Amino acid sequence: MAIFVDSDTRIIIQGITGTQGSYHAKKMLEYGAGLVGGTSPGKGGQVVEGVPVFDMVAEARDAVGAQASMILVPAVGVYDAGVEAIEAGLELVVIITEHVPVHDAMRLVGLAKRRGVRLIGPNTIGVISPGLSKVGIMPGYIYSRGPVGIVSRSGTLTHEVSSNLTFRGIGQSTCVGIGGDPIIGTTFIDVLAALRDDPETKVVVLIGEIGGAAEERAAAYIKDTAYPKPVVAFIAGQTAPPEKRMGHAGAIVQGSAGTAASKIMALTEAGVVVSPTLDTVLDEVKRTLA
Amino acid sequence: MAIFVDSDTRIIIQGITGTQGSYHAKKMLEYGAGLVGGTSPGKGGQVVEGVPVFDMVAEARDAVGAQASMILVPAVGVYDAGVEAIEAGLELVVIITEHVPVHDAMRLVGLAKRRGVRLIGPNTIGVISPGLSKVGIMPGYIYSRGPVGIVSRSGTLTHEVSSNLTFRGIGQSTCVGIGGDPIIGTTFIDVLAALRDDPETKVVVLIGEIGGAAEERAAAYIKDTAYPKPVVAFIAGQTAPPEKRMGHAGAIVQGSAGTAASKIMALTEAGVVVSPTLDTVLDEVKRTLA
Amino acid sequence: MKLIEKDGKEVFQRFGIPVPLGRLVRDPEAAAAAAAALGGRAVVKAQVLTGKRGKAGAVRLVDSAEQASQAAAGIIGLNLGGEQVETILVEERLEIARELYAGITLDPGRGTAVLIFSVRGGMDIEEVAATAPEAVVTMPFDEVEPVRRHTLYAMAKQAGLHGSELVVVVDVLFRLMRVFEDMDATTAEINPLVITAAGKAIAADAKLVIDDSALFRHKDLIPTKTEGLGELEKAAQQAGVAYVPLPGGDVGVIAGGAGLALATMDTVSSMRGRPADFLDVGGGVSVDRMAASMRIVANTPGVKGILVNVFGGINNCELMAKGVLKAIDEAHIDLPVVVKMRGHSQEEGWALLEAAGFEVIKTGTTGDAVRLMLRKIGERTEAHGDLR
Amino acid sequence: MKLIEKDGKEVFQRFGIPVPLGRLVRDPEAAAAAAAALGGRAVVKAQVLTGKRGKAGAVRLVDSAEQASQAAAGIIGLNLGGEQVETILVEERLEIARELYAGITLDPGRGTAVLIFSVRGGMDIEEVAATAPEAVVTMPFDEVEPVRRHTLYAMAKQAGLHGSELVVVVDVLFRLMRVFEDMDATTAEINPLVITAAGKAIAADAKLVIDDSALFRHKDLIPTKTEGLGELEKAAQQAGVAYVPLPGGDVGVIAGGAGLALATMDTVSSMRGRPADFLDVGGGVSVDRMAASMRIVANTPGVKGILVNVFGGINNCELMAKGVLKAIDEAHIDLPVVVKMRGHSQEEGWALLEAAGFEVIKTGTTGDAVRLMLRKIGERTEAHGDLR
Repeated sequence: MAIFVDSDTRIIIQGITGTQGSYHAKKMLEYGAGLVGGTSPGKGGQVVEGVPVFDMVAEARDAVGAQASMILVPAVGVYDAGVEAIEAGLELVVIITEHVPVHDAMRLVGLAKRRGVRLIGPNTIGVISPGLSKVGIMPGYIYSRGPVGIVSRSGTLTHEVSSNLTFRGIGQSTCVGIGGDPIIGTTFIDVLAALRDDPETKVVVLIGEIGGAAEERAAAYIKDTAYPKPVVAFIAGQTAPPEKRMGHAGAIVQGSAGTAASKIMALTEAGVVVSPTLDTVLDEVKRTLA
Repeated sequence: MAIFVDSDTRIIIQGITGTQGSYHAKKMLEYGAGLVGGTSPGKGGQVVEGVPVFDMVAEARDAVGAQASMILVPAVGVYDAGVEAIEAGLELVVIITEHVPVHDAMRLVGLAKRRGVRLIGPNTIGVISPGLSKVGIMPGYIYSRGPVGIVSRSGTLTHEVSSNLTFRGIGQSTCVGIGGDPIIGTTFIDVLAALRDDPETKVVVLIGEIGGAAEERAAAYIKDTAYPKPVVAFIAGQTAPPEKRMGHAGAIVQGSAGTAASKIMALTEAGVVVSPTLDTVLDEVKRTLA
Repeated sequence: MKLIEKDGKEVFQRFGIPVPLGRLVRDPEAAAAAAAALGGRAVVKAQVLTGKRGKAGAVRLVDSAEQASQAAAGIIGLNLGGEQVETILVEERLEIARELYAGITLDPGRGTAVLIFSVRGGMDIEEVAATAPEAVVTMPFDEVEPVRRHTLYAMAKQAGLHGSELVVVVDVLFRLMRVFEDMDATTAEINPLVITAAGKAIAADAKLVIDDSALFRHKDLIPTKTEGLGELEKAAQQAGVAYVPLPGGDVGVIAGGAGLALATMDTVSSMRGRPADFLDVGGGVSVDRMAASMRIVANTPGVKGILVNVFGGINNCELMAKGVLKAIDEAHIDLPVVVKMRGHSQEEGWALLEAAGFEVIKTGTTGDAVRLMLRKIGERTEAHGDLR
Repeated sequence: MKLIEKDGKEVFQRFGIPVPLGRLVRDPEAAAAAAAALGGRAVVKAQVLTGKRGKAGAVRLVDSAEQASQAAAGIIGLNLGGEQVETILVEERLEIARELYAGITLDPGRGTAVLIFSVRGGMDIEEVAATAPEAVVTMPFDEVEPVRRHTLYAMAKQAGLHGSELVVVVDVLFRLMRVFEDMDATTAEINPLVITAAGKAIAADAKLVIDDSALFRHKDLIPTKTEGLGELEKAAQQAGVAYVPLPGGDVGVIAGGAGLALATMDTVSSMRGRPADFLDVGGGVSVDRMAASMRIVANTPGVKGILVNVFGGINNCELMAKGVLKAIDEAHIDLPVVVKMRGHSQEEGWALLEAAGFEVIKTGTTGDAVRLMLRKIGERTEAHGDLR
């Protein structure tokens, strides 16, 4: 079992003819992911790494049964690509691209919600169910199959924790980079909810960082739902200097949240084991699994 | 019986505190129409001609059960007023105002369609079911109750034909000014369809004019549905010089339609009695009723 | 408001639609200089609002500054469908690989706008639409929901585009949709939309018409040329009434509502009279607007009498009567005047007119009013028989 | 990108939001002239991007040109939260009847934006929100569907407005929504939104922050002032990497990803080291970008060693290794360097680094890498003990 993506998922890459697109097409195929095609307007009829290229997502959906898309187009084109994937009725849309205008992200999140599409990102490494499939750009071989579900705002911290676990013989069920931007399609809570119902996931690692209130909201969810699985958390930026803020509106939305202290306190109160350092996450996971 | 509006219809005027708004509030009340209030943002709590003024349509809907609205605000405010009426869930929205930007009209027509709201206008005298009620600015006493349904692009031609009928003892069931603009909410066909099912209407007078293809479409509808009631038509502008056109797009949409000859031929082929002059409309109606 | 090609292209350019390099000029010398700046090879095009240019020789290809000067001399001053050519556009000549058509206009039948596209662009698009409708694809839209780029891709593919042409053309279509919506256009048309030998899509022509009712949202739009108006037409524009003089007529018509104005003209014609104008006073008529209308019609060449055919609906009979009397009084209008008037405040209006000695048609038809008018003109003409 | 008050107000004005008359000046003489033009009665306000102004005396009311000159002299050169005051705004003083609050910002919890409004504006709106939340109304929206004017009426009424105030305030809210959407703002705030004695709504302050990722859509926006950057920060901006120097540190940190950079810094601190910077190389790293990052960190004051902690995900280990080596080679970086690297093209990256004699952390943790870095710095410091 896994969440969001498994070996049956039929995947396309939007932007497959670009440098990043063709590179990751190769990597996904090497990993055994179900990459069935890609899109690039005006390039319909071409072939990249053995899979067909279409002008439009709807064509890929009809011709090769695309269910999930990984968007690897430049930031300026993400909005159009995202709308196209959502309106073509795909089930999963993962936006890897960073520096997507936040208003574009917000409109995409709004559209995906109305259509019931699982949107992940933007600014994410994507999602991997190790050994089964991935809709993401993570190097597959530092991930391995096992009982740990991982959710993280940071892509490279996901690599770090997963690879450390892998090298110590502990595998992962599904790892989800939710993305580092303020407006994202899938939140900590969405992933926690999905992992809760995944029988293979025995423990959840939640990797947060300073800024925003996403970790506080996750803590409230864990507390309010009496989350049934152990959660190990790590918050990056505990020693970072505080950020300067402008305007009151953000402060009103966010309240006192945002600092590492606030997040750690909220998570601890919710019964989450908060690891003081990155490396001790491994020990906490081991202990929890034991 | 009547269509669109009858003595039970609970009506408000949007823009009731303006010169036109308050004047026509008085006229509607004198006529016995069910005017139950009006709106004017910032004027909530005032009273005009004995009926309450609200800031918002939704308040009027909740407080006095508004079902229909007559919009008498300046052209620049028609879009907001129309959206408000449509989104408040009124059943009938009549836009009297002329010179409404056509893109605003188009968006309002689109919204009304999606919501199933009967939108009449813009640039119309409105609708009157003589003796019962009116959501319009027509002088009531030149209309009278009877068997003739009237639908017209021209407000004053509606006055002309109705008053001529009235002065000769022939009354009207419902008279609808659909408005003189290119994009309107209710078309000839919509009114023809409603009048078909109105048992009181024995004959329909259709008043068109040169330009556009609305009369040709009405003719096609009458022909295709084997319209069961006699229709008498008049086309204004038979002797007008042809209009200059710019661009091909309009020509493609419109084809050869637009001239009086085209309209008269289409209507005649559909079995409609086309009156050669305005005055002979009366004779044709009389003959048809006899 | 219609824009000349160059003004339309400047709007297109502001929205990112590629257009050829070009310059507006008003004399042969400037045309030569403009062509020289383009390397001599250029197109010289009359900039008119209404007239047809192609067959009239008002679009010419030139290969040198000298030829451009000659072409300009030949075009400036031409009369195209009644419009004098004053301004010409000297423009880069494109290496044309294909000519497509793209246009957006209103579709009253659907109550929407419609995007029309064809890979068979050029001069004969109306004929293509009539004879090979399958070569023309259309997409209605109403701006309630945004039209997506992928929808345009689907449409352009359906029209037969593919490859890099698909991409450059869809980008132009997307931007043309923005022009249409953001500029309150009633028509936004590119014919031909040229695909160059280098594979670029460039708007080789521009037809842009802005909704007059929405001009208040586009105050920064300063057209190079607007429709030439006579003195009376300018006065009408200022007064806010719709007015068209009709050469050869003698019955002045003032009506409330375009339909009634047309029908009144028709009635005049049907009784063998000749209408001298179309004048619709519009809604919300003031005393001054009515008076201005009277003055305009009284000054229309050939007018021998004025027929006022109005209703008190959105208007008020009392105010309109006052306006009629004000004009007669102040402008010393010495013409027979017939007023047919009923509706709101009719009693007050009738009383004023009758007190001033005018005959009012109260319950009679437009036919009755026209008959009376023609009789009065006839009487006056007979009385002044010597003036014939 | 944060805008100073005056730049924000100019954007507001462009969208039809009323703002006070005012002029930017840079010296007391110009301030006096500006105040004189306003009749002497004015407000003199420091124009800074970050610092708090009120309590620091950087906003002053004056009644004459002379007082304006004095106030300007007192404000120019003030240090507000690390930021030097260089520019001041001399502005019309409003006759204030009420102070309201209106702000729009992102609401990450909902994945939307949120409009926040209160009739209790002024300095203490955060306290109002904390202590009297019922006095603050909020409305989330995501721009998929347009927010209607009538929705804003309902919201403003709920907040306690009525009568003509309702109309003028909703008009400002509606326009502020347009500013937020059309300008790609992440924050658009008016505090206070003043209702004048004459009943007008005027934006007495402006806080406007534009999304850096969307600046490509706003190339015509030329801010008067941007955040002051040091030489290294400018180099970082040019290279396209996120960089913050941390005074007092000695461990240079280069990481791929903000989270990993933060965690690396934390790990350094947890082992009693002191990070000298935060540097996130971002995605799609080229050889040159990596080399620039190395140079920036090597030149950061106090740095005694550089720890590179990266993954081949969106990036490529081989390219990153080349960048590290290029910088060491070309910029003659003579500092201990530890690279922890794995992921795409790791074998190639490792080989390059090892061939150049560098120790690479392949499967170890960030903790392992930091431990090695600190040990190397310690060794080097001991060896150069005389330099202490």
